[in-house]
Amino acid sequence: MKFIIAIIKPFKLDEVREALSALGVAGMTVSEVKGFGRQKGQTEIYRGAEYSTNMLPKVKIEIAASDDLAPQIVETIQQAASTEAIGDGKVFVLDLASATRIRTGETGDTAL
Amino acid sequence: MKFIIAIIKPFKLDEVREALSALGVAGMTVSEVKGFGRQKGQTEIYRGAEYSTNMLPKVKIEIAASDDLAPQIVETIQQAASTEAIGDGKVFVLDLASATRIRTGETGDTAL
Amino acid sequence: MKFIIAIIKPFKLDEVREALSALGVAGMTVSEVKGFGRQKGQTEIYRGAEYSTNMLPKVKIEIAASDDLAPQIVETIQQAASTEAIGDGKVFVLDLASATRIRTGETGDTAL
Amino acid sequence: MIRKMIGGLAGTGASLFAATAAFAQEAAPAATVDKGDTAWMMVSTILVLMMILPGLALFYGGLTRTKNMIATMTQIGAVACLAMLMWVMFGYGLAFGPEGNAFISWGKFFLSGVDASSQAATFTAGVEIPEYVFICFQMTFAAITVALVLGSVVERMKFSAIMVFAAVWLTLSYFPIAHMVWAAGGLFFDMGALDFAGGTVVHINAGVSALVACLILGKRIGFQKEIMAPHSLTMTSIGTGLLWVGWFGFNAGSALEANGSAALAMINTFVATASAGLFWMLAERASGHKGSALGFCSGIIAGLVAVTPAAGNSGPFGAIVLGAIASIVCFYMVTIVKPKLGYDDALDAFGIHGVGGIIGAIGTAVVYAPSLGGPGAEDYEMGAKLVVQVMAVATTIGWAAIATVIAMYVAKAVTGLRVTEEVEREGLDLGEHGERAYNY
Amino acid sequence: MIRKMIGGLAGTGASLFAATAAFAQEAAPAATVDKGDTAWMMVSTILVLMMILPGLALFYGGLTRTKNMIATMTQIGAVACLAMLMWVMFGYGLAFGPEGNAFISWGKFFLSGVDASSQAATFTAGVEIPEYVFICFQMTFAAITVALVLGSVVERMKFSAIMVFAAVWLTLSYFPIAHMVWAAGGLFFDMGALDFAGGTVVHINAGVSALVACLILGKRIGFQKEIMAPHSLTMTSIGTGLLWVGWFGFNAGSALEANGSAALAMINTFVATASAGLFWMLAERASGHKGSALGFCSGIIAGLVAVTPAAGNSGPFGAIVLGAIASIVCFYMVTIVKPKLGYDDALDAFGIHGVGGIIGAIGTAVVYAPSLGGPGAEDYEMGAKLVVQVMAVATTIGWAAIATVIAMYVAKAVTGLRVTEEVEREGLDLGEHGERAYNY
Amino acid sequence: MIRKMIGGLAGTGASLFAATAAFAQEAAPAATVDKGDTAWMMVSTILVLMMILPGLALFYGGLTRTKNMIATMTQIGAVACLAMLMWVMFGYGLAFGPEGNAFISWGKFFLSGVDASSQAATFTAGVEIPEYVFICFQMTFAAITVALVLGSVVERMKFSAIMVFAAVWLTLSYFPIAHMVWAAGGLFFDMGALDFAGGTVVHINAGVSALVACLILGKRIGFQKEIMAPHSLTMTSIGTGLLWVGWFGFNAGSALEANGSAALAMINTFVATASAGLFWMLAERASGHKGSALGFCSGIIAGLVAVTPAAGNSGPFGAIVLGAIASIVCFYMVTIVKPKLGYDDALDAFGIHGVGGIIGAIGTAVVYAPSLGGPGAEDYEMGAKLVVQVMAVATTIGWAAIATVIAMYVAKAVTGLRVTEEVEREGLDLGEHGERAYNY
Ligand SMILES: Nc1ncnc2c1ncn2[C@@H]1O[C@H](COP(=O)(O)OP(=O)(O)O)[C@@H](O)[C@H]1O
Ligand SMILES: Nc1ncnc2c1ncn2[C@@H]1O[C@H](COP(=O)(O)OP(=O)(O)O)[C@@H](O)[C@H]1O
Ligand SMILES: Nc1ncnc2c1ncn2[C@@H]1O[C@H](COP(=O)(O)OP(=O)(O)O)[C@@H](O)[C@H]1O
Repeated sequence: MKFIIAIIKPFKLDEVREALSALGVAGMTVSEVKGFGRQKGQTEIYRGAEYSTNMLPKVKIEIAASDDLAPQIVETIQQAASTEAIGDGKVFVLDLASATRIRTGETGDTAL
Repeated sequence: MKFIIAIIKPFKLDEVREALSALGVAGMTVSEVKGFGRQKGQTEIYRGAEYSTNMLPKVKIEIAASDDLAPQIVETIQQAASTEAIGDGKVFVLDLASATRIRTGETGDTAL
Repeated sequence: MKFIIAIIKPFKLDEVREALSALGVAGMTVSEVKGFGRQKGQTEIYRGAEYSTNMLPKVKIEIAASDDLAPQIVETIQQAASTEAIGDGKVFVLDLASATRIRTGETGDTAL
Repeated sequence: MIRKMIGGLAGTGASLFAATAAFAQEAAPAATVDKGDTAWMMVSTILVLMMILPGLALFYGGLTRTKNMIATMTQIGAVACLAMLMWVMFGYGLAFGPEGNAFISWGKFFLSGVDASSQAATFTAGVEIPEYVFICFQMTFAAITVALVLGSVVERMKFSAIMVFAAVWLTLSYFPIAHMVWAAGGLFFDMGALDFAGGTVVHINAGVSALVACLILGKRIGFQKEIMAPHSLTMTSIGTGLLWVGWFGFNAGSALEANGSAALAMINTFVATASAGLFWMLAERASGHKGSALGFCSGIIAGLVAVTPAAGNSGPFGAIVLGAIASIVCFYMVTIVKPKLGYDDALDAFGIHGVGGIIGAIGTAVVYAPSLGGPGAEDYEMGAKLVVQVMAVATTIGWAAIATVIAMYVAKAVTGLRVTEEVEREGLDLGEHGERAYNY
Repeated sequence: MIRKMIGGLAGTGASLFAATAAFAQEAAPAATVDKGDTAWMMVSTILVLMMILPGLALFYGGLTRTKNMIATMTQIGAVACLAMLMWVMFGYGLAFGPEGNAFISWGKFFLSGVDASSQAATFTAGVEIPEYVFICFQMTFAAITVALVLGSVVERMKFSAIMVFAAVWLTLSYFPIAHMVWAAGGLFFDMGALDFAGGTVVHINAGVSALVACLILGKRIGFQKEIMAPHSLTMTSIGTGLLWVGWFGFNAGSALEANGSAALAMINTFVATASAGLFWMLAERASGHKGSALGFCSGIIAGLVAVTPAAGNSGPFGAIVLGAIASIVCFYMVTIVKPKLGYDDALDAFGIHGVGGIIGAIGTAVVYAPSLGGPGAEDYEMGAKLVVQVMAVATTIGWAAIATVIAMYVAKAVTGLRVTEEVEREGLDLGEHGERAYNY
Repeated sequence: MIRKMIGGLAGTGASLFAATAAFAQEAAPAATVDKGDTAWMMVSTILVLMMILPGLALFYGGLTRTKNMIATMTQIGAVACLAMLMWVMFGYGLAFGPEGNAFISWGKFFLSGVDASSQAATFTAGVEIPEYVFICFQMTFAAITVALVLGSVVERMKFSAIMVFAAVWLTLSYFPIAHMVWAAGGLFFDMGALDFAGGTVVHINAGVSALVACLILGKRIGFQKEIMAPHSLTMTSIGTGLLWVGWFGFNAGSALEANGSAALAMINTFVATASAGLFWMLAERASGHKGSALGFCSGIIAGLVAVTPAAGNSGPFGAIVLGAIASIVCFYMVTIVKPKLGYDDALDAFGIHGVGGIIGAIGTAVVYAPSLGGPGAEDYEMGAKLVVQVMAVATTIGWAAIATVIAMYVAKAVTGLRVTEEVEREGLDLGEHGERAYNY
């Protein structure tokens, strides 16, 4: 099994979710994060104090998937989340050693 | 070592923590996330605009653990977090290549 | 490739980022988390109801890095984030199976 | 111009003036309306509305958990609206109607016979105010009192149950007690009980009812186990500020005129409150804790509650002492006694309004003494007045408790009273109203 | 002391009093200023400012998404400031100047000839108030009206475009309509249209203009696709409370005196609103949903809007019915009709102020009838008055629509009107003002 | 009825009236109290309280970081309460007591001899108000002034240190300067300095003290390195709105009557502020930045500060210009000069209240001129008045600076002044009060 971590632009979340649904991915976990990277952020000024962070709001998606489905998930995310502009984000894939569904105690692919 | 990621219902956090303490797990990192899955969410309506997301508030727990303790941790979480209702969540286990305690620079199991 | 997860004290974020920049690390993803560990938290009291959690605000940094750079990153974080006081946090390293840049579809080290 | 015999004869405030007012009522041939009084009473009325929305809604809402914020605010707003409609339909008649006995009055239902030219008496012979203004001023008191009760039952009581409870409770508890305290011929009024701005009818009544209601309703899931910290002390602080600001309408408005009595009520409402705010923090320090923001806010409210019956019945330094004592007693009640007893008065409606109200009502008999700087006459007998005050307090406690039991069981029969466990966990915002307070 | 012939002759309110006022103006040799009236009118003025800042800013701001919060609040504040400056420069002259016709007046530009001793007439012969107070009171009406319009265009219109739009719109729409409604010699005023506190000039005017403006501007990106839930119903609730509180300045202040007419306006502003708040929730229940907090708030505003023209022109029970009807109609408009038509009136400025205003203006002719408890004379002819009201409403709609088209196209020509797609996505807070509302 | 010779003789406002008032005091046999004045002054007093809580608490609190929110609000509330208690004990006596010299007065300690029937003079012969109202009105000025000072020292000063500082500072700085400015016989009063509503005693005094205090206290950890963005501009905006609303009590209330002078102060408080709010945004644009929400709010405050001494001493167009100038100068001071000088006046108490106050005080001598539309007499000599104003400003600066040095070192000796580095990092909410402002 694989553990997929995607960092995307917040307003792309809905599109990505729909694309993944179409692929049969039922579950995922989402969180709000801040991203640093090549993309530059807006400058904020408060009474002369200037803050030009490049800490930008991003959304992180985590999906546990079977080995089969994982490559398609990565591709789907990559396509749905792309705006072809800097800061679109990344998809990372890690190996997943085990998965358990809390409700039933099922493990492995059926737990996903 | 293992890196355990558990997604649970927010109100179960205290119970899980106590159960893990009893097991001797001293440290963990917790974050607020949104979960998509089989469980359906409440419908919200604001002046006729209906939003029925199934994005539900969940809590994510991350624990780095020795290989020995990992299976017991997974089991303990599974039991403590279960309400036997849909949406109870998942426990994922990944392999952890290394761990370092920032304060001391210790690595490996002793860093946990 | 490696996937590095660091838990640090929030006010150390800027220092860590600068140190990593100096090392040539351009991208990272940051989130706010709560940490449990040896460090004890403040006691809060609201009209006699006392809450002394040891759930403390921490910052989580996630960095995907090439195998070469990973050890230096871990060391840099460890040094920059240390106050030599309890609660300084941890650095975890996981193996990263693949990485994709959403904008371009590039994969591997060049995607980072 | 319509003259009334009971209702409106004497509106609110220190009943010692009553004899004079009653006398004047019959003798004075041409009562006049001063526009300064009218302006002041309209302002006072508006200020009491501001105490409810947004004042109390924020004070209470900030103390709840995020998931119940908007439910709490809406409960307060909705019962206030209900009280306003009931007031003009029959509440005013039951409290200040032209016919009646010691417990209740009747007549003027649906405000019959009242129009823009009707007038209501004040405490000064020959001085009146437009009756609509008097009706509105009193209406806001009914509205805030029922909203105060909710402080003990938030986070678990159904919205529909709250509406049913409010309707029954206003009818059985508020309207009669308002009559007893403020209408000439009312029980406490005729006893000569001192209650300048409603310590009995508003605060003791609401506080005791809140206690009884939460005992019937039961505790919140997770009470004394889970963290139930206030979700936004910022909101509670805003609410505290607005309550203090609005309370001048409550207290100084209860003079019914823009005169020296109102000015006295005003200065007392400043200094008793300032004293109580600081003394709560001092009490925290004295018991080994940090002085807290919520403590400061709680002290402010305790002081305002305690000075309510005493507002025009005390000198400023009596008020300072009264505020300090009320604050310290409420502090022990809320932080030490309550946790031991283990009832779940979620936002301390009893601990502050009930307890503070009782201290205020009894303390008023003390600070009224001219020897302590109070406005009492030279021959003022404190012992006798203390007995009267205690009797009024005890009667109010009993009456409110019984009325609340009835109202809660009616609400239970009609609606089931409590939300399901699932809704309680998920929060009443989503479960009862289908909304979230915050979508950041 | 300066006496004026048109402006200030009759300020605001039920024009039936006009004949008397006009008569008195000529006959009475020594008009006096009562300090009670002055105090009340200063308070009323301040209350209307509180409706804008922080009232409306919070009500509207809470309904927007986090990323547009501070932009929305600042837009409201800035157009209000602009309106104030324009008012003292030439707005007052255009609306209440000494010379004029049915559509506009002139004179007193830059307040020439007005000083601290100038007086303005009220509706009572021989009773006046300081002219500066009258100017300020009316100034706040101009300020809030233009701010109300913004409710439909938030989250996508440039700040500079809003400022240009506001300047043109005030000149072409607000100042003339204010003249028509409130100045003796104005079109509607002379027709005898009933508009106690500005149902036409404020609410219909703002609501219709909002509709036209958002049609020209276009929808927000993602409208009816993305989640656009209110970012803080807490803020919206605070705003609702402050709007209700402030509205007493608006409605009861429009009596221009602290008298029985103000008292009538006050009680109606309580009960119509209470009724409307609860009836919106009932309408939600009736259509199969939960009663919601936002529904309650929306009902409150709908009730306040509807009772505005009727405030001193209705009995309390007429007002209760009017509030209920307005609330239910606005509910259907906002939740059922609007989504079908698909225009993006972001915060329902038209759905509530426009629709509620029209119901209020027409309903006023009904509730005014003495047979329904209204203050109309015995020989009141409802049919004739209905015709007058409909004509005033229709004229206002047409006038406002045309003025808005012009103002929007001028703003477009000068500034480009809409922010870029990127700024819209990122939020106007960052894109237009370089700030975030929250840095938690 | 008690008549007083110094305190209460002339309360607040343009000292040019003083001669008349003093004269009347002796001659007039039967001073009357108008209920319209009483109503207005009670309202004004309440409005000033609303400026403090929740107004200033939100304005300042929103500008701090999340971790210091509730500490900031509580500091403001607590020093205000302390000021109220000190005021009735001895502050009123030191500022407005029956005996005294140019710098201080005495008598009436613990309000001895004052009761509900006592009266205080206004600026009009034979017109008085209840003395309790005058005491309360002035009390709120003391309370807000000391709270304003805290703007420079938040986020790092101990709560206990703040309380000690406040007690000493009020005694050494506020009470004497209030006496000098507002009491007949006071230094500036006798010089004929123009200060309608407290530009010197409130704003210059607070602003200069804030500067001195933050220099003694030192910078916040991470100043000019870490991000210290306002945690909630929403709260700051609410606070701005409430400050503006409340400021009418401050400025128009300083007329002490509901008359034309109050009306003039009111219109000026509208237009100067509107002008200043927009001009700050224009200044931002002129220096190449976006017009910001915080800029708008800052401009509003700068305008309010500048118009304070000028409120009843200017025509509306003089006030507009004065507001614009103050806004632009404060903008440069806060955004360009301050960062260069590098002192850590955290919330710009000096940059806005100090600088704006100085511009207002000096500018008042200009806009007072009848040739510029001001209310000065025909033979008004601007040059002479300018000298007087500058002298009053300079004296205030010196006095406040010295008093602050003493107060800060006393606080340091007693409490240690600054929180530990750990507490500062973690935030004063947790460290000093054991609470979090938000538990979402
Ligand atoms: N090495 C990395 N490790 C973890 N997250 C990263 C890394 N590089 C970039 N990111 C995340 O991806 C986001 C986008 O990266 P950025 O360099 O701005 O643009 P792009 O993905 O188009 O190259 C960043 O905001 C950050 O959240
Ligand atoms: N494939 C997945 N990858 C990551 N997280 C998942 C996945 N499936 C479910 N989750 C998380 O687990 C939570 C519960 O899943 P759900 O399907 O609702 O119920 P259950 O766990 O009882 O089957 C989801 O809200 C989501 O946060
Ligand atoms: N086993 C663990 N797994 C995951 N996170 C941990 C673990 N142990 C500690 N942490 C994180 O590291 C933080 C610091 O740990 P703590 O035990 O308090 O101090 P130290 O790192 O100095 O030993 C915790 O707050 C928590 O977020």
